[in-house]
Amino acid sequence: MTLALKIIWAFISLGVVTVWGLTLNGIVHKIFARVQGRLGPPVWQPFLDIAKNNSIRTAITHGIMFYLGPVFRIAGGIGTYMFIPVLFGSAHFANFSMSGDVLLVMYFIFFGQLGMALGAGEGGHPYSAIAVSRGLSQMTAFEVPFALSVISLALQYHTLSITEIVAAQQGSFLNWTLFTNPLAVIAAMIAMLGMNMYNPFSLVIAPQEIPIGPPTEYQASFLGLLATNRGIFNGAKLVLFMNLYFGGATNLVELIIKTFWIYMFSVFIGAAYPRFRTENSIRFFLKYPTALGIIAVLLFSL
Amino acid sequence: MEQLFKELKHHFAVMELTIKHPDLAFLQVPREQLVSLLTHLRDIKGYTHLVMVTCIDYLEENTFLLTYLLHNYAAKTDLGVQVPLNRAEPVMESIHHLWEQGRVYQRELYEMFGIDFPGSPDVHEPMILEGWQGPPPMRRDFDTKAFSEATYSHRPRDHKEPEEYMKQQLYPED
Amino acid sequence: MNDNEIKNPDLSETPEVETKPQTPAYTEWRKDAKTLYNNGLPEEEKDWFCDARPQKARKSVQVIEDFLNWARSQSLWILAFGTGCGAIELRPLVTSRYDISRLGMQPRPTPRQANLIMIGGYVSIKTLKRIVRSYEQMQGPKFVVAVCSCAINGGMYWDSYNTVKRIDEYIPVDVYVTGCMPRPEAVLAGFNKLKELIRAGKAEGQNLYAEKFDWYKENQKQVIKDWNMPDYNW
Amino acid sequence: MESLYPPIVNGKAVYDLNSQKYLRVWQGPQHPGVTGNMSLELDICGDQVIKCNTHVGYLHRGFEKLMERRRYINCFPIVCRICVPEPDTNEYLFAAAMEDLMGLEIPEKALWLRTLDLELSRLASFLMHLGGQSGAFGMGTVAQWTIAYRDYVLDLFEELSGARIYHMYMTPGGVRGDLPDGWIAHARKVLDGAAKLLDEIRHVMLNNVLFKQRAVGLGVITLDMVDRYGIVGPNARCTGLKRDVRKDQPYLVYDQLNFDVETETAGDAYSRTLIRWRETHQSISLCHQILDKMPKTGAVHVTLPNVLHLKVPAGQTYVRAESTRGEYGYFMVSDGSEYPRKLTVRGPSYTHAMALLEDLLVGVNIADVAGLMVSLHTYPPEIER
Repeated sequence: MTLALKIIWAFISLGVVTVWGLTLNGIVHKIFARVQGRLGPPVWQPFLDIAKNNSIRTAITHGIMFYLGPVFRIAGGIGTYMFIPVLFGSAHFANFSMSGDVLLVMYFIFFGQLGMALGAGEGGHPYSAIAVSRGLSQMTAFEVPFALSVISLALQYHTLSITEIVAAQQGSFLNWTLFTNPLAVIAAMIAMLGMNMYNPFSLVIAPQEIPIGPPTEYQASFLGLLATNRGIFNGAKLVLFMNLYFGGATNLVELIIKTFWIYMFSVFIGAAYPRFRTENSIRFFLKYPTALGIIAVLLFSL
Repeated sequence: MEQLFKELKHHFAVMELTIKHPDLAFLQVPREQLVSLLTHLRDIKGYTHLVMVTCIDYLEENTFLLTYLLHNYAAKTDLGVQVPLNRAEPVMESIHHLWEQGRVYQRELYEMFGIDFPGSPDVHEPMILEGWQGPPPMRRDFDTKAFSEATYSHRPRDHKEPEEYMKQQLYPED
Repeated sequence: MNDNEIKNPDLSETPEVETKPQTPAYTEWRKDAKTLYNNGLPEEEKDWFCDARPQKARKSVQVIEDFLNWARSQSLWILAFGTGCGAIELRPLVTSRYDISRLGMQPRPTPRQANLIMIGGYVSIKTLKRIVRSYEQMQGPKFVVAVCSCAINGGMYWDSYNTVKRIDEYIPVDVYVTGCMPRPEAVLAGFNKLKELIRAGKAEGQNLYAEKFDWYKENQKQVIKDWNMPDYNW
Repeated sequence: MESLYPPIVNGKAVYDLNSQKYLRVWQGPQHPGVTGNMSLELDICGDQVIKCNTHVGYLHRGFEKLMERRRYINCFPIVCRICVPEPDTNEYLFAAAMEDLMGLEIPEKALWLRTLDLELSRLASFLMHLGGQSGAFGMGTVAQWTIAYRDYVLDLFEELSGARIYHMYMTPGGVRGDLPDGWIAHARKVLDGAAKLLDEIRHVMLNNVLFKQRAVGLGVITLDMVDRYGIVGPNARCTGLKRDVRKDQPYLVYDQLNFDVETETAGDAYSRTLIRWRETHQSISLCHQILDKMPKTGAVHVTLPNVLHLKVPAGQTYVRAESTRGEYGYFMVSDGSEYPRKLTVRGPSYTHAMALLEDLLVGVNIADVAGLMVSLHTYPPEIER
């Protein structure tokens, strides 16, 4: 397949995952509302919000970095997604997975948040500054178990390429990493709780404490861009986790089902818990999930 | 109450005692002796709870009647200590060292009645009103109706005075 | 060394004369008001704020504008600012019985992202100042719903010395909801009415504020005595 | 190396804001973590508060001035506006102060109905507070449940008095009307549902690990602070003191009902929440008792003369009642005319939110400011009136 076709198909799959990620956000709002006994917003509410945010007439900027913050964020999201094979065995939905591996993807996961931090810092709002410090410290905390579990996977499958990791899990569902390397999966799933920033790890956008964190100063099309990226980034994360731990997907239906349930794992926890304090959250991440990750690494390095 | 009043008479020049209920009485004291009396009541007589501090404006007698209401949790009695102040130069000793919330009450009293409490922490800071120009609003000689009509623009309405109208509707006889 | 320094004061420095920013009456500087004169601000703060006056927003093609209006009406974000008694009904509004998230509305904690400010009841002078600031910080087409009769004509505080009697002299109001308190159903009806106005393109409070900016400022400065904020804090 | 935090000189932190180490943030008036319309001016170092100033007055309407130029019966509709979430206490206290000055004896059934109304309003206010307490720690679910359930209690008020929020039910000389038909059955259903909801709250909120982790040891009120700051109500009871106006100076029919004062000894936010959770149960049981023991028939109010020209004999009095926040008092002075001479409202939030909060917040992590402030259960409208 020529490079031009690859690029075209990559953008098609990007559109697919954007729509699916935004729909997931709508479903999540619906689920939260149902847990709280409400009817909840319609599932397509995220799309309406994006349309509204782009229809705002005036926009305030605080400088170059303020502009570039959302750009970096969405660049991180797209970059994360571009190097993940979406469907195993499909030449169309393979993105550029042949040229990148897990480490590149993890770098991109960092990248977006760092760019966001810079932009929010230039926003000049004190709550943004506090939230940036919270978010970065928490991110460094939950990256530790995630990296450990990825290392354990690399030791297990003797590779870092996502495609080969997925290929190694094919056959029966007993070949999934979930069953072959459960400790690493548990550590990574707990790290994903921190990534998704639902309770109890919603330190960054804590409405009652620092409303509402980094995007405090962002409005209009900036916010629209951030909301779009939320869809892309969620989708990319879920596809990555599905590929690494849950045996990948061979068709879109399987992808939708698996990513949905992976996401619900953090949503159901978020609906029933209050919020951590920053130091408690960091301690939590550095305690149990890190220990599990280390054990997982040791198991496969022996 | 009478017993307490007799004991107080030995030390302080307390003026007349008015007993409203068995557990609620008011007495007046000259402003020089107020703080010592409050300290005495708080430390010895067990009136440890400062319920509130308020001021009654007797415009015709040209006095502020500053009222400190104390509560005794043991005997479950209230005692209101009232101090007549001259309306011309209302200055009172501060009690913020006896009760922490005294400074809050004193801030409000300075703002609402213009009673000064020298020594009370940030008593001159504006607490409730912001950018208030004009007399202290809670004084009797401040006419809030005239002030609001002069300051704010009211939405016009049909000129049927509700009070007169309801009177005719309800009590046509008087 | 030290006592020398203490003995002879350095005559090189001239004593600094404190120049407090004089605040002229609004009408004086209003005539040549290409840019705003942010009076009342300390000198070092004046360059923190831009001096641009609010401009009337340009409209695009009618068809696109209709679609955008529909989108705006479908996701109204309320500024979570309980200005008075009416705020007590904002909480039931987001809970299960009258669930405004069905209508795509949600409370936002920051004025930057909010489109709708709900004036709940009476507005004291101190609150009016914050309302003006919040309203001017809101972006885009912004809408105001004034709930309770106190915001309409003073209500039962018609003779109070600290509450403004009609809020529409200080910020443009789109929809009023009468009553004290209005039931949540009434507030919901007001929100639906606002949606109709937005879809019809009639809720242009932002442009009205930009047009009659001088008049609004004059009214605001008549009641807000200590004006220690920029005149238009976008 | 020198410490990050500023030196403490006789109780006050000495620091310079212009040195880039400290930050001044405003919480409120437009802030979802601040209860009502008030604002906190916080100086923070890192994420720890080193100084707090409370700013109130955003809701000032000058009630005490307005009442001086209104007749007694015209004062009556505006007193309930003083405290929005719990207006019945104001209504009762205003009526009680008038009756105390006039020497009115109100009929037996009116006493019971007033007690019922007060307890129901306590229930509604407590439900709102529990929701706010959980929401302040980020658990929006319990907040949604309780505030949604509060609406059913408001329905009872609506059937009883015709208004949801401001039910001018307790007029001077009794109450406005008797219970409507079928109200008691409806009320019992709502109360049972509230009891069920409280059990769910215990499982989800009070036994939650993270909630305990954040609330335990937060904002400890010690025993010696109680009298110094004039702390009343649950904030005083959480230090172990048995202080409840309903027991100390029983008003209405509280001496005929059986309940005991809930106390804790820890003095932190968690014990305050526990006390309020138990008192919500207590209000439910009290409502049941009242519905059982209440006389079925009888007059509910005495007929006053022409209320527009009602003259109250000269004198001054102070009446108090136990609201959800503690002792709530009215000090009324009459000079024998148709207008009250002076009427001062003693709101319990007054000292809690001004003097106490400013001192409790020092040294608190900025993440806990909202939780601590809510745990004191302050309502700004009754601070500035």
